[in-house]
Amino acid sequence: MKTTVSTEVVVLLAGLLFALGIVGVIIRKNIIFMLLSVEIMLNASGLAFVAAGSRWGQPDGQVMFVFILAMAAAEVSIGLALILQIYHQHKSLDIDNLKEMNG
Amino acid sequence: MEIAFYVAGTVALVATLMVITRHNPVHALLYLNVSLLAHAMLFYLLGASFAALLEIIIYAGAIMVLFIFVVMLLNLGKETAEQERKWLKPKVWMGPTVLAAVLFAEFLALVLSSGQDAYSPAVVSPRELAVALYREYLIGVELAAMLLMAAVVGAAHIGRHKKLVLHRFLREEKEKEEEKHEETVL
Amino acid sequence: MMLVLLITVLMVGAVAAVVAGEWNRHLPRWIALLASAAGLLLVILLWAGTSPHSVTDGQWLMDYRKEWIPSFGITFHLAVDGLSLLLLALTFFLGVLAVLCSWDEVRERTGFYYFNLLWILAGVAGVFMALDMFLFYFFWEVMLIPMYFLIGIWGSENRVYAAYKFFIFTQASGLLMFLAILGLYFIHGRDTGIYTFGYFELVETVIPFKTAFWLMSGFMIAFAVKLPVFPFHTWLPDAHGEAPTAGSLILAGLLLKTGAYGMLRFVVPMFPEVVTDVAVPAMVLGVAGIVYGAVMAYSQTDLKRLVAFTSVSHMGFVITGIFALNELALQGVVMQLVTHALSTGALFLMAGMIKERLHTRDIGQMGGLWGPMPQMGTIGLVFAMASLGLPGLGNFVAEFLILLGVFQAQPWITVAAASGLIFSAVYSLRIVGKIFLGPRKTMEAVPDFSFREMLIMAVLTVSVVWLGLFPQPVIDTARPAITELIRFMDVHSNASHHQSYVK
Amino acid sequence: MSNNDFSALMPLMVLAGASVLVMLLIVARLSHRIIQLVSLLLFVVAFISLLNIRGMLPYEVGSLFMIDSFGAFMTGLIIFSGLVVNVFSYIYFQEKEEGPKEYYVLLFLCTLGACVLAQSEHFVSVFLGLEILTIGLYALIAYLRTRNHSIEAGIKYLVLAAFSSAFLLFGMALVYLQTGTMSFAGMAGVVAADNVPPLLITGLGLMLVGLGFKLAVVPFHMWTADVYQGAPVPVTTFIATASKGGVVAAMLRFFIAIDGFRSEPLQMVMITIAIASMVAGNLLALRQKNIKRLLAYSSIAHLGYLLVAFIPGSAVVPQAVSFYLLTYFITTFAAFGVITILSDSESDAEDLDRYKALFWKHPALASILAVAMFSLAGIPLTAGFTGKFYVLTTGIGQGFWLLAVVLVLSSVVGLYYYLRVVTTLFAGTRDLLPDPPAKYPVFLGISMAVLSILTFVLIWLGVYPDSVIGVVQGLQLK
Amino acid sequence: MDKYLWLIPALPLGGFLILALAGKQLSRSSVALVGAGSICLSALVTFVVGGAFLAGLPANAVYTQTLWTWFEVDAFSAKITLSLDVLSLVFVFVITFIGALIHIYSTAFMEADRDYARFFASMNLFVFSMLVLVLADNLLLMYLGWEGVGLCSYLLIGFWYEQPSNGNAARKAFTVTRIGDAAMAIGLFMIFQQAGTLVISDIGTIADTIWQPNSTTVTVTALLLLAGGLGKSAQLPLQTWLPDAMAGPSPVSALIHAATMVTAGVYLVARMHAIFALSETARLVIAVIGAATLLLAGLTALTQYDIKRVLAYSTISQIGYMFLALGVGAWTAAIFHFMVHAFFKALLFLAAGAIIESLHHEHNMFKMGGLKDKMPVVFWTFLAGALSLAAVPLISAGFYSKDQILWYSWTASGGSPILWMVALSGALITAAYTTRMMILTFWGEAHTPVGHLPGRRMTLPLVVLAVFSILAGFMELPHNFGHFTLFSDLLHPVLPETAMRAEIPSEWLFQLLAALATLGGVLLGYHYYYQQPARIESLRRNAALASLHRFWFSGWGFDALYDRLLVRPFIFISKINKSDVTDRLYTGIAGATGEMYKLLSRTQSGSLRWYIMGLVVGAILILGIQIML
Repeated sequence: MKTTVSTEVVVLLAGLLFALGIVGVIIRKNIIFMLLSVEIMLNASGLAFVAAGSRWGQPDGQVMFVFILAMAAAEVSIGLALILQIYHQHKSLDIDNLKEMNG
Repeated sequence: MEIAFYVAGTVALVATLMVITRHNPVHALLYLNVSLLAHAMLFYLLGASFAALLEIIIYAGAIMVLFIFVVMLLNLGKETAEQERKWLKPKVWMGPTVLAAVLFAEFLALVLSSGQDAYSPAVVSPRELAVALYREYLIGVELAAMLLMAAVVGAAHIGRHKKLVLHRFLREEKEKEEEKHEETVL
Repeated sequence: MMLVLLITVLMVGAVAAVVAGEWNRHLPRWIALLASAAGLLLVILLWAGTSPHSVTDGQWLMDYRKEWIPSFGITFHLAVDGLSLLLLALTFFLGVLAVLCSWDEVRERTGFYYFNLLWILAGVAGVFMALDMFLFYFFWEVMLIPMYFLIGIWGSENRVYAAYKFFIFTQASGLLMFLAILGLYFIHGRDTGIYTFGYFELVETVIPFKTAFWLMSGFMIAFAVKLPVFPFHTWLPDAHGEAPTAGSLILAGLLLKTGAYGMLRFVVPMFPEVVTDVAVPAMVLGVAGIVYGAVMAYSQTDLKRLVAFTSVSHMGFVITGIFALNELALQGVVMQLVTHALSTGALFLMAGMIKERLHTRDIGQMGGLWGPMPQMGTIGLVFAMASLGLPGLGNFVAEFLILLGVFQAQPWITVAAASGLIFSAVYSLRIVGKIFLGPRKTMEAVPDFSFREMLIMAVLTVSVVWLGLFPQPVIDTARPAITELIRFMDVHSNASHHQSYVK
Repeated sequence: MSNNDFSALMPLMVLAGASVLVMLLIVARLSHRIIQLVSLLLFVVAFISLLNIRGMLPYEVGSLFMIDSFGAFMTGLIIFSGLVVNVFSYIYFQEKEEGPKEYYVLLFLCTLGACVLAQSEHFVSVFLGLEILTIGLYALIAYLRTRNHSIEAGIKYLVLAAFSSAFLLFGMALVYLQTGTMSFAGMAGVVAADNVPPLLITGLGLMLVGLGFKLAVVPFHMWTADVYQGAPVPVTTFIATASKGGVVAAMLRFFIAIDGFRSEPLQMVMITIAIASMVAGNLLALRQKNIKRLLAYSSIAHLGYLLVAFIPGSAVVPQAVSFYLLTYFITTFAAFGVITILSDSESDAEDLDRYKALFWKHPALASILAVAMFSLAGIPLTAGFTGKFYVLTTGIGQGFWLLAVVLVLSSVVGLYYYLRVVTTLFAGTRDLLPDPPAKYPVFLGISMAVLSILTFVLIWLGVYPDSVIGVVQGLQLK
Repeated sequence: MDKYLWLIPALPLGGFLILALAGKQLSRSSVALVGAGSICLSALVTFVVGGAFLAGLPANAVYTQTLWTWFEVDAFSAKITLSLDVLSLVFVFVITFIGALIHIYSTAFMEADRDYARFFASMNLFVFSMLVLVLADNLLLMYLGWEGVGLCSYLLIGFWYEQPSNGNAARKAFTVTRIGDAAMAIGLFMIFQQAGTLVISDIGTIADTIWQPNSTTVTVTALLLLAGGLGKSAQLPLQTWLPDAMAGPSPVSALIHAATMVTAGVYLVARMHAIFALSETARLVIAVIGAATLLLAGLTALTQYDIKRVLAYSTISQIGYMFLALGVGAWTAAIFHFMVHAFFKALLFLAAGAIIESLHHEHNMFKMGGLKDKMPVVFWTFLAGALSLAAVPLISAGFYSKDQILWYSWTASGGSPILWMVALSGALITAAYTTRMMILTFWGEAHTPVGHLPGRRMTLPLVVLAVFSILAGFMELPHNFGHFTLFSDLLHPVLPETAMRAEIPSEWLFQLLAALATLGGVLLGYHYYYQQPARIESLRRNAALASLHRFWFSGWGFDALYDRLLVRPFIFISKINKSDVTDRLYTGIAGATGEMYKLLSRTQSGSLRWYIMGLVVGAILILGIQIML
């Protein structure tokens, strides 16, 4: 099962996914979607790491991916906790409601 | 097998595109799951089978479930979809998309100018990974534990429901609302 | 050690004042008086101990040096030559007067007030003695904050604006000077391998002309703002106008002098070639200041602003004189520094005293005050005359020497500067005319000088007359410093001339 | 792992262990007071354990950590920050929150993360340190979860931090893809070649986005004010100091390892960022009425100043950076300490108008705040001046005149708002702020004592900085 | 006796100090005693020292006395040194002697005034300054006196300070003379630069060696000095202040604005004759200015109502004669006229003061009249002064002094027929307005009742001065007319002989014409104001003549001209720029910063989306920079 992959293609794929994530974070109104989009970006980075690891034949890329995974989980847990609080207080998850502090 | 790679890549892209364009959170989550599965396929093709496994189990399994759980808990269905539908007009997404496209274009320019070769991904077995994790990156693993602990403590504190301490201005309103509620009930 | 004592006596007094102010409202003023008087005594002792005639070789009378931040080549280096000595004497003299004139004027937060007052004096004294560039800058800034408080807390209506303006102007320019100091430090360090902020080392630095120009600009901006040179003067009327009496006295009498001192001590010897090159533009600015300040002074209706603008005009003479770069003019500059402090200080004191009585600074509401206050009228006249440069009073000697010296360098500039003589008459007489002459505007009872006020003014009057008739001691004291400066200039401009010839 | 490894990692282990210990104490239902004091003690222990390893520097632990004198200094600084924040926390949280205890766990974890950052020399440890810090901060910022501002700040920080972390990770991945190693030492060998491949440059650029966010430099600064305002004051203090210190240390180590100073594009980017930060930070604070936001904007400018010391890449950079951070930390502690003490259970003392006439009511607190403001403004006699002096000498020493001039001019703008604060302290006679709570005399006493010591150090560093400069000059990066 | 020289100025100074410091505590009589006594003593010392000086006229003809070194810098040295030679002696004599008389007069004249002590303090200070001016051995000390007298003039013009117009007049006097002083100061700088000294005698000795005759430098130097003189002596174009200066008390007008201070310009030019001798242009300028001034002021005097203004313009006019004399090189003639003029003009002012006081401060001559019989002493003494002013031939001192000037204005080397013509018509005008003044004041109907008559302390000085006004002329008689040259002989060690032109017309003819001019003027005045007063009215109805009258009356419109040209623009500029236009620059910077703050703070919208956008833009910028480099 020998695959030949062009580094550029992998990197560009990851980059494209990353860019989609960015778009998602910016355009969405609901905080949950924003978190989802951030997950997409993290995943794209993970893809890049795995690709890099496989490029050099090292486990380090995957190690990093594992840590990314841990971090994503941690972040999502706190993020969702926050979302619960926000929903509790604002009865909405519209990020545009959260503009009280400015100037 | 390159074809598998491209197919998986395309699936991941399309699914991701769907994620960021769906109005209904549940739909989006499902598409994200598809995307994650495609990622797992990519990982596997890149020789990282263990990562592919983790992607499915933890990401698609655990984390996404967490999301769905919250979505269900808060009953975010139609209302959210309606809100997003109203919101997601070209006027709104055009700007950010262009921005992201510019960023990607720059990225493209930089990557293409670097002239990388194609390579055959080396398979890194779970064993190798485990050795690396528990030898070289042992402290890292411990730190990851601290990271998770921070998340747990934090989420526990933030997510904990206490009686809501309202600002004194809001308190009156709330009382009024409650009165109203009682009236309707009665 | 005596030099350190000069500063520490003020600082200790300052802290004592603020502490004492916690439990007695009147104690701080006695402490302040004591501290400044002690300082004055020390300076007099110093002066008496080192008669200028005893110094034939070298200009330095006293020197104190101690490591401060050796990692950067910073030393705590104080030294005094005739020039510094004169200005130090002035500092403590005006310091005593400033305490005296605040005696009854300041009733609130006396402890903190006298703390600031003494702290300013300490900073000013430090500036006049520091011979390490870092230390100099340090003291340069030390005097700002208390002055800021003095204006901002005890000033009149528009005090906050004035305090900001004062602070930001001086600090902004000071920072540019600091950049220049650093530039000098590195150029010297790179040339010689010795990184030091020491004055004597840095003065010998050979700097490429273009760099020297920029570095000099950095120094000049700081000093020009402080002096102030037209068009950097606009902070001054506000600060002087809003400050409490003692603040105006110190601003006009001392803080402005630090600018001139800086030019004499640093700009001229460090950048002799550039100074020679920009002499004419600088003098033109000076003349512009003379004329502009005078015209502005004429148009003011606020007495303190008016006097403030006369300072602009007088300081125009100073910068013109400095850039004439000959002994006559430089001696005149030194003289002007001393006499302007006395005459303008006295005018500010008078403005304060009038304000205490009439509760206004608007000269439109004054008039005919000679009747009820002949003593103040007389004294006011004396200082108005001093301000217009009447012979027999100190300012005349100063302005005459400056103009005489400038004439040797640039006759046409002198001609323009001499117009200042006319304008100064115009505004000085306006002061006298509006305040003391004419019909009375207010019927409030205005008591003449109290004993304390009379004492302050008498001391100032005697000083200004003394300087007008017997200025020689001052001139002799400053002479070694001035001649050394001239000699240094000559050596360097010859050298540079020679250099360019070789090229 | 050898014994030496253990003792070298002792500070980190103490911090990690402390968090667990505190958790156990919480389980044992001990009072807030005891937990606070214990954690204070634990911070002291961590600090002492750090002093203990002085003799063995520099020391490498695995490929993840390099404990050299610079790293140790920064670790010390961060632990000290944690300690100071800890001291200020008791009254603040006792007044506001029913469950103040988990706070200490998170504080230890954040401190740990920052310390890891300061000592890391590997992408993995950088990443993990950063994330421990960040995740802890999410919770800390939103700790007063019933307050709208707190929650808002928390979610903003969370989304943005995760977003920027993604950039950082992507950048790291590209660097790794190009170099084949994730340890700085390994990279140093690979990158030394003169031509820097574009992929590496891209990776570094993307990493800069992530790091720039953490440092809150322009244009990644926009979260700063909101988070500073929304977070509890002690947490704000921590964000302003320890979290930035750790990132700066890691960044400096990385840059020195790969000699990123020599790369023209990077330098250009950094210069642009520095200038933009100095200018925008100072301008944004100009008329700000909320003192927490004001300090946030001021921190943007100060990070800009710091970059002036960072960019030249000369041998003195570590010294200058550490000295500047030291002065900045102490100043920030003093400023936020006063704000903390003056905050009450209803709200933080953030409205500048409420500070009117503070000087006449609480001369000590007002003086400390005034000194802190002067220090931030860089006025002589305060640490801020010496710090700025160090920065300027570093910049000018390498001929970065543009940066120096911008620094000077923008700090003139800065003067205005620092003075505005000081003026407010002295203005008027009304007193709008409540007395500092007298309910907790012991803790108030400790807080005041710490504040006084900090102020003393602040002035001492301004007047006689040589001893500290001596220490700083001994700092080295391996 | 020379060691007592310092006493001459010191005594008035002492008087000033006593009065200034303790004036309030002293009684009126002791104030008078100190004030007048110090000047009388000073006059006495002058007689003694001057007598000794004249008796044993030393070879170098100078007494000098150095008191102390004022200041020395580099090559410059100024000493407080007094020096007495014949020229200064003449001035010292006039100052102290006339000064003493005027002080005695003032003790009575100012008796009722509240500020008695202040008056005498200022007067004493004035005498001191004036003495310093004339005794100074170097130009800087002279400048001290020069400015000092200006100050005293200011103080005394504005003596009655509550009247705003008095203050304005004082200010005007000071400011206008200051213009001249500034120029003079520049002159001093030039002299120092070229000669390296400001000691007058040294300059005199080396003038020939350092300056080429008629070179530009020497001309410029001379003209700058002259400018100072013009200001002090109220000559064109700086004459406008003197008529207004009449706001001061009459003794002040007599002493300062007639006898002494205003002639300082004459003294200066005479003193610095070494420089002026080297520049023909400068001398021509002096002569022309003198001639123009005498004519202009004379015509103005002809139209004034206020008796003191008439006298003021007449003073300007007479000093014009002195300048004319200086300009043509008749140095001694100028000084002679100065002395004579001092006597009769002081007399006229004091007498006018006595009249004004008697008539309850009535200044308008048209409201006087008929005083001939009511105030005989004043009338006779005034007549003596008027004769001298009009230069009535043979019997008045004024004739002798003015005749000399008329003669030299043609015959001296610098003279010319035109100058002579002007001077001659001036003589006619002088006689005319003097007659007019006499007639309006003393003859005709009385328009205002006479109050109390002047007492002995006032009349005595009048009589003494009247005697001198008549007799002083006999010190110097024309060449064809006894050729008695006591005065010029005395002065010749100091001032050079008048150089004459080659061909000199007969002197008799000139004297005859001068006498005729005087008589013609007297007749004119007599005709229009005594015989046919109605014809004046008819003349005045002529529109052209009326506007001419207005023009002359306003002093040839100089005040209005200066007002438009200098004063109003100055005030206009200062008023529009009251808030300092340069400050706009800084407030502009501050404002711009504020605007930038507003702009930037709008980016802090609080919207998370926006913040993320910022992050992305930052990433784009970073990558963009990297692509570009």
